[in-house]
Amino acid sequence: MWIFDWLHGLPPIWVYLLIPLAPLAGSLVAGLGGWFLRERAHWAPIAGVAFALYLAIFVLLQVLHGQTFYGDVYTWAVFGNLPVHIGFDIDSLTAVMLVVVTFVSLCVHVYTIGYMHNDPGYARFFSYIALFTFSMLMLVMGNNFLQLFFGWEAVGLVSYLLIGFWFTRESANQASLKAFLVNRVGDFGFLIGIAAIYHYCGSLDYRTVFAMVPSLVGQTVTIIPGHPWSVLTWIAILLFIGAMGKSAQVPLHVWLPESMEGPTPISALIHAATMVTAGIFMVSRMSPIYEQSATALSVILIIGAITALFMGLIGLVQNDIKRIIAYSTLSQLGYMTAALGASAFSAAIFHLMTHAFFKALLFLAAGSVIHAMQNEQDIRKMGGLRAHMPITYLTFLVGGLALSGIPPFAGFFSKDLIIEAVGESSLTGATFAYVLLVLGALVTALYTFRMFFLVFHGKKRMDEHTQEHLHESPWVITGPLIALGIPSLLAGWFFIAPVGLGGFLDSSLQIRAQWNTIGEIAAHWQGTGAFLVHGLESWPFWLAILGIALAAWFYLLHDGVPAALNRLLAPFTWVLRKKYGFDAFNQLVFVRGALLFGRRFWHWGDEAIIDGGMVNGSARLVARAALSWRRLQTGYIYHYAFVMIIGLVLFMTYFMIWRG
Amino acid sequence: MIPLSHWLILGALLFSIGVVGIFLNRKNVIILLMAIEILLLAVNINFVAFSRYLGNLQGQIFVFFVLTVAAAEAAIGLAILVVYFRNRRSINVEDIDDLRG
Amino acid sequence: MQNALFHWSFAIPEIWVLAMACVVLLVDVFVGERQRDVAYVLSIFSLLAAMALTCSQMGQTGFAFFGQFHLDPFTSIASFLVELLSLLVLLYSRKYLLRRALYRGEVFVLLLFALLGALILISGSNLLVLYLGLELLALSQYALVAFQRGNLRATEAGLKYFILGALASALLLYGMSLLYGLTGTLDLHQIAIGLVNVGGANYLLMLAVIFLVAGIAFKFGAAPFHMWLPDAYQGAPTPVTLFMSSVPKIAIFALFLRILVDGGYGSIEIWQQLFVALVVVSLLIGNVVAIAQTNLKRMLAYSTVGNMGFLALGIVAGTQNGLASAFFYAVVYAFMATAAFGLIVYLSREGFEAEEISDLRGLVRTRPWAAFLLLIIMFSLAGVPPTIGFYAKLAVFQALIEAHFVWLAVFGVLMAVVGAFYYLRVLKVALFDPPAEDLAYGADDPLAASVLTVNSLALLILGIVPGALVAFCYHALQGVL
Amino acid sequence: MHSFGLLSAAIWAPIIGGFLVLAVGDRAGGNPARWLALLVSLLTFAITLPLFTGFDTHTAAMQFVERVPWIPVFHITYFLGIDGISLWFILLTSFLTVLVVIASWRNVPMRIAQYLAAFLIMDGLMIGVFCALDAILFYVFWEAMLIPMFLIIGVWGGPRRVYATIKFFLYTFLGSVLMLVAFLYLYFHSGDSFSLLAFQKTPLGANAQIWIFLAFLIAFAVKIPMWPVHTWLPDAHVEAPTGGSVILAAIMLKMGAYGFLRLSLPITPDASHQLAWLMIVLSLIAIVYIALIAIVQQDMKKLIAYSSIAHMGFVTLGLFVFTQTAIEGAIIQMLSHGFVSAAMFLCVGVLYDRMHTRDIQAYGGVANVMPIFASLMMLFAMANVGLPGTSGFVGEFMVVLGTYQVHPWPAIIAATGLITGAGYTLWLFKRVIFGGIIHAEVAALNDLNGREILVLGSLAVFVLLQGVWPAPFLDIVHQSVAHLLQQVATSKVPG
Repeated sequence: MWIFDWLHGLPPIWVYLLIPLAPLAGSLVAGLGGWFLRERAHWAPIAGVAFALYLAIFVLLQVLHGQTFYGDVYTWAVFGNLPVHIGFDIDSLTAVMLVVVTFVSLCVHVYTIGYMHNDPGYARFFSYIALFTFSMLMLVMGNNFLQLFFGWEAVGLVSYLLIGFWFTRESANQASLKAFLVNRVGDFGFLIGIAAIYHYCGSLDYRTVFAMVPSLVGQTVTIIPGHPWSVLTWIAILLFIGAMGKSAQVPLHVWLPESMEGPTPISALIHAATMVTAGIFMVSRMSPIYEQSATALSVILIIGAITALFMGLIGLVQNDIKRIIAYSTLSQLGYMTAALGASAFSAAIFHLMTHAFFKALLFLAAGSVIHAMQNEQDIRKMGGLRAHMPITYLTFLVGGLALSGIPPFAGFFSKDLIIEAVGESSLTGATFAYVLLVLGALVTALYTFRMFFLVFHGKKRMDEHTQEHLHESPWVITGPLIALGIPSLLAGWFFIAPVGLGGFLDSSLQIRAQWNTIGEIAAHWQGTGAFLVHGLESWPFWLAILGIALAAWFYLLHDGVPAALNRLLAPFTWVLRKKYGFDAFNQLVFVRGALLFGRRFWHWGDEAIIDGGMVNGSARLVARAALSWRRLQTGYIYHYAFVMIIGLVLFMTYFMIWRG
Repeated sequence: MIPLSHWLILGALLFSIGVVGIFLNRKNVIILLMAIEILLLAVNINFVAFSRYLGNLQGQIFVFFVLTVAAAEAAIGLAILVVYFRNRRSINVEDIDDLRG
Repeated sequence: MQNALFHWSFAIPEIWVLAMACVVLLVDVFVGERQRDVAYVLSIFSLLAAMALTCSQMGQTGFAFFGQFHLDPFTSIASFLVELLSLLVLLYSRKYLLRRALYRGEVFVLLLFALLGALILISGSNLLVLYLGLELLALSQYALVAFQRGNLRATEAGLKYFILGALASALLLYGMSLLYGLTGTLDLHQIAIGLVNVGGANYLLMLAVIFLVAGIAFKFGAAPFHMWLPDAYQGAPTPVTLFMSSVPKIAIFALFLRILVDGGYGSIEIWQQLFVALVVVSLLIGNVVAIAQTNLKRMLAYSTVGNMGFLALGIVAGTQNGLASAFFYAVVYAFMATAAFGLIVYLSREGFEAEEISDLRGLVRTRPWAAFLLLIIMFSLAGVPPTIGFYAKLAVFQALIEAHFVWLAVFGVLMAVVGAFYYLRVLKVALFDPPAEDLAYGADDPLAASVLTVNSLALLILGIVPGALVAFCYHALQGVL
Repeated sequence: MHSFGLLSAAIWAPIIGGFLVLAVGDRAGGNPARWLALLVSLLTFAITLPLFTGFDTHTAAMQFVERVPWIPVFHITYFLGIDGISLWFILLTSFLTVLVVIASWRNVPMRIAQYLAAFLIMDGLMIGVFCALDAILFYVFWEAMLIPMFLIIGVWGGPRRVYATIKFFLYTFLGSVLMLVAFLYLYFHSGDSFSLLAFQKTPLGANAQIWIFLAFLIAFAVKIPMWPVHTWLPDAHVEAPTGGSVILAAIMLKMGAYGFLRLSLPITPDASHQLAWLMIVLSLIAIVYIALIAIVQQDMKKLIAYSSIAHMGFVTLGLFVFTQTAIEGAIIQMLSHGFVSAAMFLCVGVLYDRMHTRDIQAYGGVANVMPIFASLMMLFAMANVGLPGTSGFVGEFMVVLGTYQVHPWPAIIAATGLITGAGYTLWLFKRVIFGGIIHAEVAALNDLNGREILVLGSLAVFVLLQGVWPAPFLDIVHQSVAHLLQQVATSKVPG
């Protein structure tokens, strides 16, 4: 294509380098020059990200033409004799991620112009999100674990900064801290996993490590004496702990709902579309390792399925629009994770992609609503917004349908593929997971449309003042909505064959024949249309329809039903409102526990025993000795002489005894 | 002839008396000075006895010097005692405890 | 012994000091109250000349007065040092004595006599000579301590020092008598020969050594024979304390060296064990009890006890290196003590002795330079590098470990840490506490100030380049065994 | 054996300069002293730069060696030289002294000349520690360093400065005297030589090694400090003036670990192996126990002080697993901690200068009025947390990786430091920097001035540089560490 012509002249490595560096440059300009640029701070980051998108598309096209890349940029360090590089691994998986990340990021950037208008931290915000784009790109482009970990933690940092963006709010600070710490718990596992890889493979480089994997099959490691575990299972689970933190899988999911304290564009970009999918990306990238461990896959499958259903259930009782979408994100991440467990990596990536579009869309649309509602986020105080915000309404509907898995929207294809793949899986726990995922389809539709109807339909429940100011958002907000609405509608249709069913991603993945679920499905593949028809015959579709219908019945037709249900199912909803007690448990055990132990160690260990007992105690002992021995010096000559004579006599006695 | 050991025992006894005199006496500093004299005399007995039994005059010469020194010592001791008495108006050993601790 | 000659030229410094002491005494009688400076200058001159004379003897060796007098490198070096230290005492104390009406000829005479005693101790090679030197030194010191006649504390200190000192002399003398009885001679070299026949396990020898060690320990001030020391140090006028803490330490080391090494090395097994006991008790008592003191002089007195413990560590080692290190320690300690008491002398004025630790409050504000010097002195006493005090400790520990007394070395260094605490406390008062309004130090005394400066800076500079001093002191003990 | 004198110059220039500053005194409001001190520190830094440029990375031998007799009677020589392990610390020392001089420009309430002189003298002494190759010379520098620090804390410190400084002095003094005994013992087994290189070649029986190792351990453990001899550090830091905290945390703590590298490991390799379990356990206690204590601190400096101890736990852990990755990681961690802890203490100093309190509760919402400061401090906080891309990450990463190779469990326990470290650092940050302004005093704060930006900014550059490209930092140490590992692997028990 002509617009890429000049790029062909550049060495490929330059092109790859420019992709992350362009947003970084934008971030630096906005960050360092923010005091000067103020309202103009958005230009540099947007230009940077747009340029990155442009290059990403170029790279994608190149990859489509079979031009992949695997190489180093510079030697980061040499550990002993082992060089560790910063480098790129450009293949189909990376290319897909590049485009998704830069595209969503660009939409969010543009959207932010409108959304954050007049915020005093305008430049800072742009700096952060461009920095985030850089980090995420580094994460997906890396060809080694070091770089992966760098990106991994860097996105965590930016996430932390952005959740706490409005740093004067106590809740935002609390949430950001929590997000960072929970992620750190995941990173802890991840780091140990990397250490194990370094130990067993002697390298941090993807290819070298993957090449070593076959030789590790059958090796065991004994962490707890008497329980030898397979090395690969051990590594795979450790790495997955990292993914659990980043991709918010039970029980490390607790940070994601609270991350909604951040500005909405962030929720869209980081906590829905990109960062939280890093775990999914990572596991797909590590498919050569995961495929060698049935145990790890089972664990992933079960955790994913649990997250998918049970987090969705919480979404039913939430009233904050962003929180509902957040719980839906958790649930959808659960789907992706379950897909990973079923070895349907391509389905996971496919869902990741469609989810990125429609979830970003939903968040941005929700942001648009919140904006119009003067920062009100409680859906019980909304209603009937359809008339005032047509574009937001329509795009939200598209997103909602996609999320609920209604054909032919994007979500349908990807989600159905996952459910099918899990159904095909023969791993331990696959049946259980399958049931949960199917039920999840009902729950998804129910909470999505509960929210949808309460926000856009029915009576207007907001106060007069807000009502007067209701208006559609400016183009910088609606533009991205439309831009994201299109792929939410069409991406499934177009991409299921190449992305979802493998083909394109095959070169990046390694799947063992015995649990090649996607292969099974692909074998029966008769085209997109047939898949659609097939979908119409399956459980999830009808459950989704049932969910929408129930939502309509509850929230449009019979207002009293939800309240009655609430009373009927009081214990059940109480559990949901308490979010299964995870937060309370963490607060009680980890936070209180750490503070308690900290104080005990400090006051008892350091102050009482070490300082009081050993240090000052010995000083006191010496001082006491000084004071009492001092009294021997009575001042009387006869005592002095007596002491001398005693000394003399002792000498003599000693020698008497010594001699015999 | 009286054996050497007897002389030595005598010297030792005298020496002990001198020592005991120093730390048992709690009344008068003058007695301390006397005790010191006894100590030196005890040593002199030792010297003389050794000198006699070894057939060597050096010990006896030493004794002369000790006697001389003892005299000087007594002079200085008494001088100090006098100035102390002027200050304290007492030569009671139990009163000499201004410096202690 | 072939030296039937008098070889009186070997004793020229001693003779000179004796003569000059008499001259000063006479001159002082004839000049009036106003011309005290004459006696002072004359004393200083005699000391300088004595130093020059001693220097001129460096390198000569031999015996004089029928073997009763010994000239060797140790003699010259130690003599030179005690003369130098005496000179320092004089230089420090002029203003002090003037302000207290103590600026009198007798003081100088007594000082010169004490020095003479020390010189005789250093050179003597015969029990009788050593005894006379010791008594000359001791008697002069008794008089000096009690010299401030109107001062109750000074006279009390004199009295205590006198009585206990006499007791100690008697103990020493008793030991000498036994040694004489065992070997039939007073000459140390013949005693050494005689002891070969006696053997180390002889009862009387043991008794003799115990008494000798007790006497020497008393003079050193090693616990448990130290009881006189805090009282005497505190009560005596500070210049006298200054003298007592420096010159006799070297002289008594010489006494030890002559009697127990030159004469009694055959009994090393006995005195080594005695010194182990002395070391342990001295280090404990000296370093611990010093912590409880509020009077600076008294604290330094206990510090002396502790330092004598460190010095005795070298003696315990008993080797060539050990003795050399002990001598080195004695020298270094003498100069540190001179500086420490010199500082007190410098700060005092009439009616204010600057001898309580609290008197130094905020010294750094009122007398910053003095505070800086105090810093050097205290760290040197504590044995913290880069001051010379560290090398002194290093030397004794090195010798000790060479002699396989590792446990004693460990004990020693731990006591050094305890000791560091009270030096730091002095520094804390002087450097960290705010000054008190009611404190006024003595008017400026350029002489004492400059001497103090040179003395203290030497502690630091010799710490940075200690090679020469170490070599000097080790040379003195070359071939002593 | 060339006697170029560069190392001597680096040692003596600041010491002499310090005395000159002392001589200049506080006249003219202290300005001549300030400029002179700055000049001297810059000169020292300039002197140390050729060490880096002229350093040969292909050899583990000592470079820039100087050797002249010093106390011939004791066979003590003035013996200097550096290898890859010491080079960075010398540069770090001279660099940080420049920063400390600049950072102390206006905020020392009294006796500025003496204050700066103390730092300059300490600068020389610390450099001396890192290049001394004679045991006694090493000890002299090691101890002499305590004197200026004693004064800095005692004279310019906070309300409990006297307790803190005496505790500091005695604790460290107690630790080091036993090292002296060990030196003397070694002297007699190495053929009457105090050369550290000779010590390293001296065969030693297994028991003797254990005792020597323990003696060294006490000295170095106190300095690092390791649990349970760490309690002097929080007190010393809290009471020390900012510059004192910076030097204390950034350099003095490193000396303990440097001692392990230079002395314990090569001189007593068998004992090191035998007692490695002890060291690992103590390190892990530091990482876990101390981190928990750090969380509950109310005093900013105390919190950072405890965090230093926890970070040094990584260092000692790395040293005693005997893998090249871990040891290099430990060295890098030390270097990084030099930058980061210095920066953190300077940040606290910035706040303290303005508010005169270190109580966390007195702050809150500082970001509202000091955005530049908040950004820089965020960077340093993240480095303290060990975020990749900052220097703090590299060392911890390498230590965990290197430890896992031999002992998985300790690596796992150490990695919890990732979580707790983030906990205390970010909670501190949240309470101080974030939030709304509650206290009126905070509202009146001024953002950083140019001088402070210069100081913190230059540290930020190093923090980032070392995080993004640690290779040059590691290249210097490879040969020396490989050589060290070889020494550690060779038993010295005779027969």
